[in-house]
Amino acid sequence: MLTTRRVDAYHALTVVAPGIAERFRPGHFITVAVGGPASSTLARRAFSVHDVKPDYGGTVEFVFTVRGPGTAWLAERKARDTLDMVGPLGRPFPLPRDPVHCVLVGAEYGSAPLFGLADLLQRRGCRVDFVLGAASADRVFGALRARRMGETTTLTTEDGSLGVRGRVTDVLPSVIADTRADVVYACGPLSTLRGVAAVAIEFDIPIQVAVEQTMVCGFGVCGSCVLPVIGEDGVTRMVRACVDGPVFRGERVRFEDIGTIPFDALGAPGAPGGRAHEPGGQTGNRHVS
Amino acid sequence: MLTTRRVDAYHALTVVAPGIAERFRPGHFITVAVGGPASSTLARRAFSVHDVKPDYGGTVEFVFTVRGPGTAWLAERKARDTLDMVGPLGRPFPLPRDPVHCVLVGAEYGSAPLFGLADLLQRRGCRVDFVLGAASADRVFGALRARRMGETTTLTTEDGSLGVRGRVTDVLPSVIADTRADVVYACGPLSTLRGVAAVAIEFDIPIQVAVEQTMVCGFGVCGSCVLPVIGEDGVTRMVRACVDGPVFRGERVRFEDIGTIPFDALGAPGAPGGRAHEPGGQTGNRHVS
Amino acid sequence: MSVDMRTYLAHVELANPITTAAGCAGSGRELAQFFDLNRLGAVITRSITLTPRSGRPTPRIAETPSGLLNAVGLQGPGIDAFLDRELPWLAERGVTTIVSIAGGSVSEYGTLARRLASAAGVTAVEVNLSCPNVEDRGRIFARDPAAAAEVIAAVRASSRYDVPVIAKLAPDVADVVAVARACVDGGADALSMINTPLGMAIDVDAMRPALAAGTGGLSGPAIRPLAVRCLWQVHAALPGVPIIGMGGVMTGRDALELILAGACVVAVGTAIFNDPYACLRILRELEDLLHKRGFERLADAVGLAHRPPGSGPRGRIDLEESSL
Amino acid sequence: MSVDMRTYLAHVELANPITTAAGCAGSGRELAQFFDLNRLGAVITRSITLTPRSGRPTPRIAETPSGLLNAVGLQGPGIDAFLDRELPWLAERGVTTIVSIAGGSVSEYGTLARRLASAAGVTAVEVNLSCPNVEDRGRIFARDPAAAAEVIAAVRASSRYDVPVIAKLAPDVADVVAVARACVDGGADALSMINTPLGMAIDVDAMRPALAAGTGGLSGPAIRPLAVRCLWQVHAALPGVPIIGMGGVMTGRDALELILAGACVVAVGTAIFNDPYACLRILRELEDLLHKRGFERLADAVGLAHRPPGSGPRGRIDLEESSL
Ligand SMILES: Cc1cc2nc3c(=O)[nH]c(=O)nc-3n(C[C@H](O)[C@H](O)[C@H](O)COP(=O)(O)OP(=O)(O)OC[C@H]3O[C@@H](n4cnc5c(N)ncnc54)[C@H](O)[C@@H]3O)c2cc1C
Ligand SMILES: Cc1cc2nc3c(=O)[nH]c(=O)nc-3n(C[C@H](O)[C@H](O)[C@H](O)COP(=O)(O)OP(=O)(O)OC[C@H]3O[C@@H](n4cnc5c(N)ncnc54)[C@H](O)[C@@H]3O)c2cc1C
Ligand SMILES: Cc1cc2nc3c(=O)[nH]c(=O)nc-3n(C[C@H](O)[C@H](O)[C@H](O)COP(=O)(O)O)c2cc1C
Ligand SMILES: Cc1cc2nc3c(=O)[nH]c(=O)nc-3n(C[C@H](O)[C@H](O)[C@H](O)COP(=O)(O)O)c2cc1C
Ligand code: FES
Ligand code: FES
Repeated sequence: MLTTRRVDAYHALTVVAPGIAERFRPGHFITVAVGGPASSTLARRAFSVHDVKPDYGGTVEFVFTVRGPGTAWLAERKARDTLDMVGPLGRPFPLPRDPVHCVLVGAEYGSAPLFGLADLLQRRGCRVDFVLGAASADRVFGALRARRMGETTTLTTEDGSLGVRGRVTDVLPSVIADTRADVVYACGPLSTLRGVAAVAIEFDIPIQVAVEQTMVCGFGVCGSCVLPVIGEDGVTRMVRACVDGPVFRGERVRFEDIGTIPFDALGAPGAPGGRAHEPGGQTGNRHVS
Repeated sequence: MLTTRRVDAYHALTVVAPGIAERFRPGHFITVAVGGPASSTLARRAFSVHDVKPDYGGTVEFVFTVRGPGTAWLAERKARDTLDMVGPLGRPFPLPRDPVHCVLVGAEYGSAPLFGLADLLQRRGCRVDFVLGAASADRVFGALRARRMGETTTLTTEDGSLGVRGRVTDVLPSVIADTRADVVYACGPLSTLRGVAAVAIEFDIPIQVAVEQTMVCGFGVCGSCVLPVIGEDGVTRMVRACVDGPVFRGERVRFEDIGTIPFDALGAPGAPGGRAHEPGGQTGNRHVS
Repeated sequence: MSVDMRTYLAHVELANPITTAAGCAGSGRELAQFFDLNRLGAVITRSITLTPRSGRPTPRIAETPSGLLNAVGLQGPGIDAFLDRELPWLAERGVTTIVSIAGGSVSEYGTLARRLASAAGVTAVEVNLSCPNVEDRGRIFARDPAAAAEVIAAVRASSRYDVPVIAKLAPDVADVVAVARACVDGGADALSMINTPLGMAIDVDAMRPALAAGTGGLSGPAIRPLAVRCLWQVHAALPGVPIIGMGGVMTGRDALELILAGACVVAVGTAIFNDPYACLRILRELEDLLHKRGFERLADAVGLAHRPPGSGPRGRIDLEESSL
Repeated sequence: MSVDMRTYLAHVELANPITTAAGCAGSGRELAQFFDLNRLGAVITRSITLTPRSGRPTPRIAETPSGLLNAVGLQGPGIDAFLDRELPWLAERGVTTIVSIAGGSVSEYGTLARRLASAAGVTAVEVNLSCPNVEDRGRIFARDPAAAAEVIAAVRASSRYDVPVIAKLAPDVADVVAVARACVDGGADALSMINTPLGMAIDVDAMRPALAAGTGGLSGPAIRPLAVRCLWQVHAALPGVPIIGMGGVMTGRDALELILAGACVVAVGTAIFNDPYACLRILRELEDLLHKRGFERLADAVGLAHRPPGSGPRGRIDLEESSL
């Protein structure tokens, strides 16, 4: 590990990881093991890649906020400690073929992966505008960088301590209208993404969301990170955010059904192609439902 | 935590702990919790106190060798880390009323608690001679200090890399004879203590041993550290090394029966006062014995 | 504002819900060096047997991931010495004492209960059912609903009417609710769960079992999910029966987890080995967590996680800041 | 000098004893990004069901001390899609594949076995018995010796004679040996243990169960002592029956622990989530440990901890330097 720094409410760790840096594309994430050798925490923790740099053969930076034991442990790491990191993981943001107008929406640390994306988009001649928001000023991540990179940057805070008082979804319609946006990219909590997708759908423009759904493995084998997504064929499937995402077309994600198995999902209990009787759970926990 | 240092094969940690330093007497031990907040290791680790100093209100130093996950974790601690330490624990070495001749025997890190003892004995006018041994030169702890403090110091190593080739028990008879020792104090692995006790018994002089029996709590509640010891009344009891020891009169410890329940121990299966039938184990593990 | 931490085991009021777990606090004196035992809701003694017991050979305890395996084997002084020396020491200090008992046959349990019935200072009797029944080829009472019920009935019959009888259950059964129900039908006033499930570790250097006894009981945070599940199932089936919950409680959060699942008393075992002040720390943390969640009374949190989905939480829910 | 790591499941030879555990390696492709699956003794698939299954709602996995609770609910493509797409993919690459199956009734298990009997590339069938029997009020097959035996007999009858049938057992029963014996009597060629015991966690902030399904299966190092105990008991009772051991294996030492207890194959589950290379690392560590102990063949270590006390160890014993 190379450096650790604080950015307002966030911690940022930079790690020498040439293999990851080399293959990185914006939207990728990495996972880290936390707690050290005798750790009692087994789930890996997922973080968006904020930045990669060519120094030392390739470095990767991620940004996080302390939430529970894993991030608390990470926050205590010091330069020169080693970190068990796997990546790059997931499907990156798809890029438009043409030089279109793009609005990039980031809520809380959700803005972290947007700057690499902005860079790529601009190199393809796209116009980039930012909308960044958070609960309070210290939790708006990357405002300065957005101001430097974006054609315009609109900031929102719920307490009004920076920019417009409110949420990103409050200002998004006018930003889309003003910038004549062709496409929206968004990253942040599910509730925010749901609102952002609704706005884009109303404007009838494509919306790409990078979702954050609790992950354990990050590479498709544990089954923890599923959410209902409508496929090309119109069929809803419980797909894995880690390998089928984290980036999805916003209108395909059934945000309102996250945390449930929609009755019309493929293989849902009682669904066509599913089973008529309550299916045998691996550990048979019928008595609690 | 104040300082960490390496001494040959050993690590030494000095911790600011006025409450422990104040009440310390030679033979006491301390326990530390290992692995940090999300640790998967629950048992405390016991270490003899090597030294206490008045600096910073009172510091405690202990010396250890890396054996498993707990000591590996301790070896990585850095100055200014904090340590969860409980002590002083156990019964210290009893001191002779009169200014007698004492031989202090230490094997491996077992010599660590002997220097504080030597100091006290000398202040009471006792003559102190050291016998220190280990497998190899780098594992003989405190040879220099012994040479400074002791009337004589005899060193042994099994590979002959320092002092006499052999074990402490090989040289002890001649040291006892030469120094006209009145009493022996010993600390080290059980196998060594057993041999030392046998020598002292042959010379018919008192022998105090500080035993090391696997501990989990260190203060008498878990029951892990018992060994068969003969009481004043001649009855063998399974007593706890942590609160009834770790210092015992060597001739009272039934070394050869450690790891068993002697049939004549109080409450032994089938013993007088015990039960005729195989007694109900807490978890009823009869099928494996 | 402070939280009303009182709780009830049948008709017996405890000042707070934190107790020591059976076999994890020595005779009481060892812990009393660190703090006043009166600050606990109660002390549960080690399981007292008819005659003195030397316990099992060493090694008796092995460390496992987030757990301990123990085969201490109920080392203890026997009921005579207990009534002579240990119980009076606790009684003199006014410590609320729940006496755990263990036997090898129904009649042994009955005898122990009778001896306790004439002693002063027994607040309740906890019946350790994780013992082999010598009259049934060593089958563990707790694994057999009928045998467990028979033991409880014998203890109930031999105990004073005002002394609650608590049946202590083990998780390694196919249906813990069936055993719980049998015990309640047999006369148990309360239940205690979980005792340690049977486990084993092998020392890969010696290539032998790590414990001299081979197998041992698994305790500590590793088994907390088993404890929560047993509490949940039994509280759902028998909502009126008070339960002492235990199994891997290291912090106030862990204690709250057991309470939300249905425990009205929480016993602390293995955590004491790691931290002699664990019980007091857990009590303080628990009170603090309840307070932060807007509870005025501990009793309101008992079993709260069972409320139907969709119904609002009782306390405040904006816990983001306190969720560390 | 290298160690002969070959092992046998009934008459089937595996190149080495490390496999993935059922449900912990996706369809195989996910892991194949990290290494060649042919380097494993075998891959055990997720439990295949008759029809596609969407699994349980999220949250499906919760972290517990040294463990995970999961209620994934056998999400999978169903037997048709499995035979169409997943099995051929493994077969083309020559991966030794053990197919796990799960059903809700005896006849469903039989049907699944029949479908597999006509497919290419099935080395063995593992029968996941931790499913509720819809014909017996949802009682788990693995908790009922007779029902488990019935399932195994149905699968054995529908499978090719040269394909071993492996019964996968759960630890949360009163007597695992009784279930094991019933399965062997029912025709099981081998046993697999342990599946996850039922556990639960409560989110103390939301004051609700942490899993959407309420309860879930506990896996990871927390349950290793239960796995070792089950292996030990069953290997002692049925020494001739090959056993796939699993439950909390994170390192080569853990794998060796299960082997010394009686496993001849070791499956790795939860560890994969934490380390995609876990299986290969564990294999390397295991071979190294065996080598250091003087073993020339893995087979000599299987069940070795059962040798009577006092008999000398087979390998070298001076391990002080390597015991870290
Ligand atoms: C694709 C992806 C990208 C992410 N990027 C970032 C980022 O750039 N910066 C950042 O601060 N956080 C990010 N997160 C969230 C981050 O993974 C969690 O904050 C972190 O795992 C919490 O771990 P903990 O031990 O501190 O907290 P705990 O709450 O104790 O975590 C316990 C368990 O829950 C999981 N978990 C809890 N909350 C979440 C959540 N909201 N999302 C996913 N898993 C969760 C953890 O992985 C772990 O398994 C991202 C999550 C995903 C899935
Ligand atoms: C009274 C006393 C004084 C001690 N003084 C010292 C000292 O001054 N310096 C020193 O290096 N060591 C000392 N030890 C031994 C020290 O406690 C162990 O080396 C240490 O606990 C090993 O922990 P680990 O996690 O590194 O190894 P592991 O072997 O993985 O330990 C696992 C478990 O076994 C216990 N354990 C293992 N071996 C021993 C042992 N020989 N004695 C006691 N417990 C054991 C540990 O406490 C723990 O519960 C002393 C032990 C006792 C009882
Ligand atoms: C060393 C030790 C000794 C125990 N002795 C007893 C006992 O005498 N009687 C009993 O009912 N339970 C006994 N138990 C079980 C505990 O009371 C408790 O049920 C179990 O350990 C789970 O709680 P914990 O995880 O907090 O330790 C013992 C546990 C341990 C670790
Ligand atoms: C997420 C997850 C899914 C699982 N799915 C299955 C399954 O489909 N069939 C099965 O028999 N066991 C399943 N298991 C149980 C494992 O195969 C294994 O028996 C158990 O997890 C213990 O091993 P471990 O501690 O190495 O994970 C699953 C376990 C986990 C954690
Ligand atoms: S995080 Fe494991 S499958 Fe997605
Ligand atoms: S170490 Fe716990 S009783 Fe001695």
